[in-house]
Amino acid sequence: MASADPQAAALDTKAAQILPGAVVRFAGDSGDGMQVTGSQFTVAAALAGNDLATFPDFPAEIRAPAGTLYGVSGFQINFAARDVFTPGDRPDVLVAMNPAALKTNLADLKPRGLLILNTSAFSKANLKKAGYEVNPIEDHSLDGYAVVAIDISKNTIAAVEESGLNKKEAERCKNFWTLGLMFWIYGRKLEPTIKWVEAKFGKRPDVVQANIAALKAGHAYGETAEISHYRYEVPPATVAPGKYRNIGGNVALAWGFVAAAELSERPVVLGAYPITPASDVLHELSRFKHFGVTTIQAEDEIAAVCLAIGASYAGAIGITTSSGPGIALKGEAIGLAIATELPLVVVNVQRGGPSTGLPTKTEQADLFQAMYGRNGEAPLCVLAAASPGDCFHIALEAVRIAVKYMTPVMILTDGYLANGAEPWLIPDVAKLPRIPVHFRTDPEGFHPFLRDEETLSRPWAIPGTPELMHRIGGIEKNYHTGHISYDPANHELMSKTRAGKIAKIADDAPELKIEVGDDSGKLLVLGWGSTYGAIREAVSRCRERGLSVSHAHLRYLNPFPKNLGEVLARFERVLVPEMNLGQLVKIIRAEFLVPAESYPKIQGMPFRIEEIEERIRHTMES
Amino acid sequence: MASADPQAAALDTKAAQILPGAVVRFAGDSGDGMQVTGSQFTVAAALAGNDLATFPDFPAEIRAPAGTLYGVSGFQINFAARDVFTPGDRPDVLVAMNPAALKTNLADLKPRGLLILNTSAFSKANLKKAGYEVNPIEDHSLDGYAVVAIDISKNTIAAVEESGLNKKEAERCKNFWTLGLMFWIYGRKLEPTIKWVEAKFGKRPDVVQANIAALKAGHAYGETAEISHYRYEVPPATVAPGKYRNIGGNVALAWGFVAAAELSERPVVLGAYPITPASDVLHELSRFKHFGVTTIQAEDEIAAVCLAIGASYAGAIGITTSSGPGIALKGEAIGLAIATELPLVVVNVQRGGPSTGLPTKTEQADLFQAMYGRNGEAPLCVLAAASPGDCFHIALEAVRIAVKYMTPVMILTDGYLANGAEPWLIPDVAKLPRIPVHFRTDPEGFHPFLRDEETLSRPWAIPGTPELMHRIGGIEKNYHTGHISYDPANHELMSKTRAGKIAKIADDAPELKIEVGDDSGKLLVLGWGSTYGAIREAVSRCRERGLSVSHAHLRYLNPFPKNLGEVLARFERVLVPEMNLGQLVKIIRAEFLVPAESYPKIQGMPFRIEEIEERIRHTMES
Amino acid sequence: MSNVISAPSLTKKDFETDQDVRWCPGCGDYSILANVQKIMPELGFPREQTVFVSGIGCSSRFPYYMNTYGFHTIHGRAPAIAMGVKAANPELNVWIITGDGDGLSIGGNHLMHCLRRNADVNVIMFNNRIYGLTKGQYSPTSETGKITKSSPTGSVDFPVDPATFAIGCSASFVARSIDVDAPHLSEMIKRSAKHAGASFIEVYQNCNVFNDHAFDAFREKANRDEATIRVEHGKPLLFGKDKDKGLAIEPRTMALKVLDMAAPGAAEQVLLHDEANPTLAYMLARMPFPDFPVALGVLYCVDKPTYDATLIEQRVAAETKLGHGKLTDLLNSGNTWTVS
Amino acid sequence: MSNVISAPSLTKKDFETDQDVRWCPGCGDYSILANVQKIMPELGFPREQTVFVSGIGCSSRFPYYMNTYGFHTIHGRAPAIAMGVKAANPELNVWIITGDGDGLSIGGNHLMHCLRRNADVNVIMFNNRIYGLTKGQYSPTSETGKITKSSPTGSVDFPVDPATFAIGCSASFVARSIDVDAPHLSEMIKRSAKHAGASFIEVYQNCNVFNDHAFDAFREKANRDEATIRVEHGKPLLFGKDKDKGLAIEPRTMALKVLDMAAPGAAEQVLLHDEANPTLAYMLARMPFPDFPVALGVLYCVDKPTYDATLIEQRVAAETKLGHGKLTDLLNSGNTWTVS
Ligand SMILES: Cc1ncc(C[n+]2csc(CCOP(=O)(O)OP(=O)(O)O)c2C)c(N)n1
Ligand SMILES: Cc1ncc(C[n+]2csc(CCOP(=O)(O)OP(=O)(O)O)c2C)c(N)n1
Ligand code: SF4
Ligand code: SF4
Ligand SMILES: [Mg+2]
Ligand SMILES: [Mg+2]
Repeated sequence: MASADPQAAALDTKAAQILPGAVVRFAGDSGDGMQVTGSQFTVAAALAGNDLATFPDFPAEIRAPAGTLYGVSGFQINFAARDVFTPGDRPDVLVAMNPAALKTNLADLKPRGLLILNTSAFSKANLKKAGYEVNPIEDHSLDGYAVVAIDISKNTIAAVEESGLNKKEAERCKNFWTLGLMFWIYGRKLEPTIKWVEAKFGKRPDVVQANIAALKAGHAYGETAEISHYRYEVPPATVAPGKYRNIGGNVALAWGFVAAAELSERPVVLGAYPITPASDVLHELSRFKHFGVTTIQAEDEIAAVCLAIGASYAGAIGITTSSGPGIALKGEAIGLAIATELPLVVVNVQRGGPSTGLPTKTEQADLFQAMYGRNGEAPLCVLAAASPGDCFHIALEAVRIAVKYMTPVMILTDGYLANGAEPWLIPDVAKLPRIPVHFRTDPEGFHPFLRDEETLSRPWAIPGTPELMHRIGGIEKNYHTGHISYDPANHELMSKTRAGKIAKIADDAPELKIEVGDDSGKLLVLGWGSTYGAIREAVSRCRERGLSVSHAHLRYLNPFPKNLGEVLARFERVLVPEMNLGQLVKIIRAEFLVPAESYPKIQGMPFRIEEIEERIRHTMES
Repeated sequence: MASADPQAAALDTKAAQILPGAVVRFAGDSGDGMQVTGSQFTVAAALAGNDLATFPDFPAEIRAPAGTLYGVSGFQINFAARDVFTPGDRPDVLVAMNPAALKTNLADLKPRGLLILNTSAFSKANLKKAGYEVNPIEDHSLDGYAVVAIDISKNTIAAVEESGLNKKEAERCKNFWTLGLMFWIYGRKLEPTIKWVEAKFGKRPDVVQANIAALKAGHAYGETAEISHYRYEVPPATVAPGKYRNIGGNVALAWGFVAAAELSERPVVLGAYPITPASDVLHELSRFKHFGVTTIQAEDEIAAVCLAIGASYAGAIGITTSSGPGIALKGEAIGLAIATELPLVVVNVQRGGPSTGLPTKTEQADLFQAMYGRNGEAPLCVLAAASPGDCFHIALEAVRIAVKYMTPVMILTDGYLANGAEPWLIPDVAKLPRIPVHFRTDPEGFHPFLRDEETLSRPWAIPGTPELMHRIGGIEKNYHTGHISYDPANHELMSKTRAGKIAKIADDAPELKIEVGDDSGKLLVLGWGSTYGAIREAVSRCRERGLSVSHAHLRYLNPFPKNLGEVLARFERVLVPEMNLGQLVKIIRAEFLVPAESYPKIQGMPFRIEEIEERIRHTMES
Repeated sequence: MSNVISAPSLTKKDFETDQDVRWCPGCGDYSILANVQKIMPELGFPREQTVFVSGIGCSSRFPYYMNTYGFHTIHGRAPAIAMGVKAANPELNVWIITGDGDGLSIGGNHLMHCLRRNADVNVIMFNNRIYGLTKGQYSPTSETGKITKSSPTGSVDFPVDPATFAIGCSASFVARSIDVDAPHLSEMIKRSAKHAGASFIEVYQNCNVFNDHAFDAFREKANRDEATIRVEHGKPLLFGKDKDKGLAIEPRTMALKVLDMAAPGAAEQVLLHDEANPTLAYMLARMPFPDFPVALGVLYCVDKPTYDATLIEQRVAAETKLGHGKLTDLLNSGNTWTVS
Repeated sequence: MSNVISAPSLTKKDFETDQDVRWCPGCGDYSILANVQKIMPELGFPREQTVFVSGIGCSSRFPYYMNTYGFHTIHGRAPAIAMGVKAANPELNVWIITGDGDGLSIGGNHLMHCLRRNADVNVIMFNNRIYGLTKGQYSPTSETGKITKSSPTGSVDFPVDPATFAIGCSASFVARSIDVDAPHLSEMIKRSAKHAGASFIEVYQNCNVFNDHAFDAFREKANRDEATIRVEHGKPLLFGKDKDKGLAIEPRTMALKVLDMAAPGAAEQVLLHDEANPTLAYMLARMPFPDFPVALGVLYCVDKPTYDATLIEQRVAAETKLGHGKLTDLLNSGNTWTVS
């Protein structure tokens, strides 16, 4: 993370100022190509050895009319010479390609931060659409920032003249011009982006040429123009050695399932119905038929989960992915998988609720639904990924548990993880643990609910196996024969056995460890899911200020890690930040009777590090 | 409640033995007419002034083959000279019409209890179907009971000879013969049943005649036969004066909604899809078109709740009824009603789960689903009826809250309440409070999410109202305009407002009172829903033994009564019996951080009084 | 909808709202919206008596732009919610706006039951053969082999044809039109508004972002004459620029063929459109393109009692027979006893 | 199902289980069960390769009585679960057992999508025009005006006809039969088993407890000749005890009529059944009874690629083109950098 106000110091020197890190946000109209710009800038930072994290922020509309406030698309990157855990709170640099982008993003920019504006977009019409009565470039309202106002469009058009593109197409290259300028500011190499442009637009040589020309022109502009004193260097971070790539949560999740297919030597069948922000998992997985992955776009969420259940019943790894409203629809069928004790992985990429809510925004308000959103006593295993890259490992773990314990497993991620990205140490496939799958084939003593003594799981006896023909269903069955049973005592036995089986998973899962801080102390900040990075950073900062605070993070929400009770007991107080109105905190209080305090935020946006820092300080003072 | 073993004392006298009460169970094949027998016996007890409660126990199959164990149908009644709160634990008298009925019910009969058997059903084939190797009437295995073995079939056929029925039809009258005998034993009048038979079978005079003849013959048999020493009198109870009727939970619920239509002067629209044990609410309500009640049998549960939502939107009282699996399907749509803040009543007549579970058995395992079974922060009001008659009042209360606070309200009942019945003081309609409904008509300053300051509820502005045209939906909306809004702070404000609105209902609901016992003490037994009677009795009995225990019962589960925390604090310990694996207890612990202890029972059967008694004693000793 | 109520004369503007229309520039949805807004005043329903109910999708944003009552519900459920609206207030003029995904994927069942019950609602399905709002996956009406984000090697599914499906559900009114053919679309909307019972209009709608040109072969003005046939009740089934082609069947096998109307005997052979013949409607809906033209117009229309009317009838009959219910009587009915 | 595998010769008994059959005595379900158990050995699929998937209802208890693999799932969802089974293992011989409520009320959408996708499964719908298991409410196939527990003044709904619906969904195989007509039913089951792709059989099944006599008018042996027509591919559409009646249409209007086969010219006019003509199939399915006979037999049957086969094809094509996927390659693809 960049510290308070590094740009200021740089103002009066032409040499590159060395910074510990920086947060940059690109913002523009949906059609301005900000996502591409952001991604390329990210790759450059990664190749330069910085640690980083990114977060794009799309408009809810497909193609909002140009220039509108709701049509603004943003991309933020936090890159540093040290470990980075979040895309950063407030940007040090804001690139605003039009008035609407300025309007919706300016409040976040740090005081005295660098503000790069495309003046040609500040037309009367655009100003009006953004709700500006006067042009902010002219009315001194931006005096608190380091403003660099350039007619980027004009510069771009001039630069790409030779490509033969018409004016409209030419102007569209302005994002590469801007990228070039940013590359100059941060001393990045142009080659990787040039290669990318060539690969991406290969079919249109004129576009390739124009974009490269724009990129170079932007870069040259930095060199020559009056802004040459804004020049920074963020040295490489000291990260663990190895091969890295950048990865987003949805892709990591999909790849985790591909890996599960390989490691379990079982085909994967995904049943999914598109829904924001989960659709990309379906999109990504649909590319991997040659890995034994079958994806079926179902007619609805209920069919999707049922397809997965049917596939699991027949011996594949059945997976279904959705977001909150879709998961609500799957409750009854998940109950069937619980009652028939079939492996199944259900992914909820959470978004803002209730109902349709805020489809493109992030939230963690489906934990209760994951734990309790079904009829009857219907326990299942619930896991949550802590970062985009962790989605890969959570996917593997979910499959391992599902097939070992013959149970549905719910994975919770969210819009922030799904769309955010971070550098990821590429795992050595040879070292990833296999996922053993055992199909019952022995008819001796078989019945479909005969349990393994250790795991309490029933046998996976798949159709096609001679001599094991049997019938299963959602009605209660006899513990000893597997046949339908309405017997009172048996129902209690089966209910407790199903609950006990899930509880047993804790014996087979890692204990909770302290991420940051001492093993005991005044305050434990306990988080789950995507708040990992923000909590971690906030706790680190508070510790730097001498506060007795530690951070622990739950990836296993049901069952909890075996030692959770002990860990909680070692701290005087417990604070639980969540992007909801307080869900985990309730479960913790109920389970351990500790007066854990809730720190809820429900704004469709992740926590800022400074918010948590502030809250920790506040809590510890009170 | 009858005390331990009153029948024994009666053995050596011909005069009617006065008893404080008795528990009688009729059991036979599904085709044996046990439900009719039980109902008529109930009416007779009620007319004799006893307090009572009843519970039928149907087989899961529609028409199981005759003589099978799973085809046994039972009906239990507890009637007494004092207040009765449950259908009783173990019967004092068991009528078993065939070997299967004996086999499945004998274990419940009190030691030395009276056992009435129909010998002609104890054929080789029937014995085998019931799994008896030897006829139990002959092998001394029934020596611990007072056995009265009569060839009821033969006696019946003889008695109805004149009716002209063929032998098969004649034999079918044996339940009336048995009823006649039971009437004699308990000194009941025959007339009301004779009238009922005449009304019911009016179209078939031969059947009327035969049933009456059988009834009288059974009665006469008691008078003349060797069993004349089994004669009991249960004096009338001292119950509050007024007009009473017997009522079951599903009917009471339906009538409550009819009452709500009248008291609110709004039509009721029920959207429902049949499901055991909720279907009877649909059946009952479908009879009341002339009360302004429209019932629509929907294509599925999702359509059912959507129909109700649409109806509420258009100004009716939208209601949907189902059981666990169906409620699971409604989660997403309930979220829409929460987000659009429309009145809606959702009834869950709970049954055994998970999944299809035990469809004909009772359970309370859907509390979590009621509270949390939706995506996002989606709070709704949850109420639970405590007894069959209470279903009427809960229905009214649900409608009142739904229309006043513009919110969905979930009512929880269960199979036990649905099918059980109790005498019910018929309310004076004139004294029932009206349910005021206010439709917004004033366009001045209107927007659809403009809130009432007191209730925080939004205006009910129904289509058809001039000048109030507006659009609503499941996407988050602006607090100040009602338009779609993706603003972060607004989402938090709206989320907290929705939660706050539900919390406010507590100001408008009765405080929790102690049902039995002192206001403070060693142990509070806290229940909810259908366990009311069993807990109440158990606590009373424990108090009679001098234990410092009290009973409080929750009818409001969300929000909790305002004083719940205080009440809990006045007791050293809290015990929560529930027909699940411990749901309310978790919520109580989370909310109030008291070490409430769970007493779970999950056997598809209600608690026995003695079980709770035992558990209270055990708890207080430990 | 049958009960047209006279209202103060309104204009298209009166049916517009102050909300920015948030479809992509160039989307076919715009022209459907403009048509509906334009026709509304002609239909004469007061705005406050009119309700637009939709599910979720680009198309389902529609209600926000109509200055009537509007309910943007959840994905696929608009028909059920609309039926609830009608059950509460049968006087309302209720429109259901849905997409090919909303109405035929997740919502296929509700649509089927709404149609077969003949609820008095008007369904307009915007068929763009794609999921627009979720950014371009194939839909149940997409052609087999379609390459989209979720089907990179081509969709495996055979499509369902909306009008064919509606006819299979025994709908009482089924029509087809094209987003940009304003006069025809207007006509269809008017016909559907006048139909008492469930009316279903499939509109071919271009999604220029995720499925551009999907319907060019028959939607483009230049292609319409040859590639479509406009059916009209009682008239021969002719098409082509000069109505030089006609549809006929082999009487023994019911095999369909295209007639050259210039050929001898053609005039005696050509089929006559009969809106009340479900078999004919089915055949027209399912004709394989491009061997046969795409049938546009009212494929099927019969009068039968509406769900709403029968509900009301039953209510009235009950009141007539039993009198308006009295709660006291109900509570005191059957076996009662008095304790004093 | 097409891939018949030879298996050791089995008998009906081998397909029976040790579970008590828990239908009401006299229920039509018994005879369907007996037929299926009897035919299974003839079809030659090994028991362990055979899976019966059902939803919820009396009919859906079926799998418990078949000594094969069986999955008694949840209400309405059997088609989706069965498709999942096939996706995991296309070799399996998968049967879906459903009721008129299970398959057409709550499950109508899944059924539609299963049929239109042409998944290689065999659907048998037990149509008793009632909800049996929940003790007698009207179903989507119940006649309008039906009085049941939930419709004391008569059901308001118009029924949907299962075969008509299936044809509207563009199913590739649609047949009809009667529970107690063992030879015909057996024949239909065999045909459906042999059909590659989704086959749909509607069986009129008597529920003697809640809807007894529902089909007497054409199910009773005495009525069958006059009240039903058994269609056979390529054969004229004749019925009546002495095949003295036939079906024909007016060639200009497609109006359907009953021919007296004794009348002159009748033989040249009578329709010929063509299993591959969807319009004809639709007409046959939807003929109004009793003006026209109830059509039994294979109404429609065409070959087209199955969902399962296309899935496999795509899998194979992907492997051929890209080779079997290597996880290491995937993880290392695209932009990477090394920190040392
Ligand atoms: C329960 C649920 N599932 C999925 C979604 C995501 N979703 C929104 S619209 C849509 C499909 C839209 O397609 P269509 O109905 O054809 O409308 P179009 O956008 O093409 O007009 C989907 C899958 C959702 N909002 N809710
Ligand atoms: C989600 C859900 N809703 C409702 C039910 C109750 N239910 C069980 S079977 C059934 C209808 C059965 O009718 P049908 O499919 O015609 O089968 P039949 O019993 O007539 O063979 C219903 C409504 C259920 N089990 N699950
Ligand atoms: S995505 Fe397609 S359907 Fe949706 S608004 Fe854009 S052009 Fe229209
Ligand atoms: S209720 Fe009807 S369908 Fe069900 S088993 Fe009995 S007779 Fe058969
Ligand atoms: Mg679409
Ligand atoms: Mg049925």
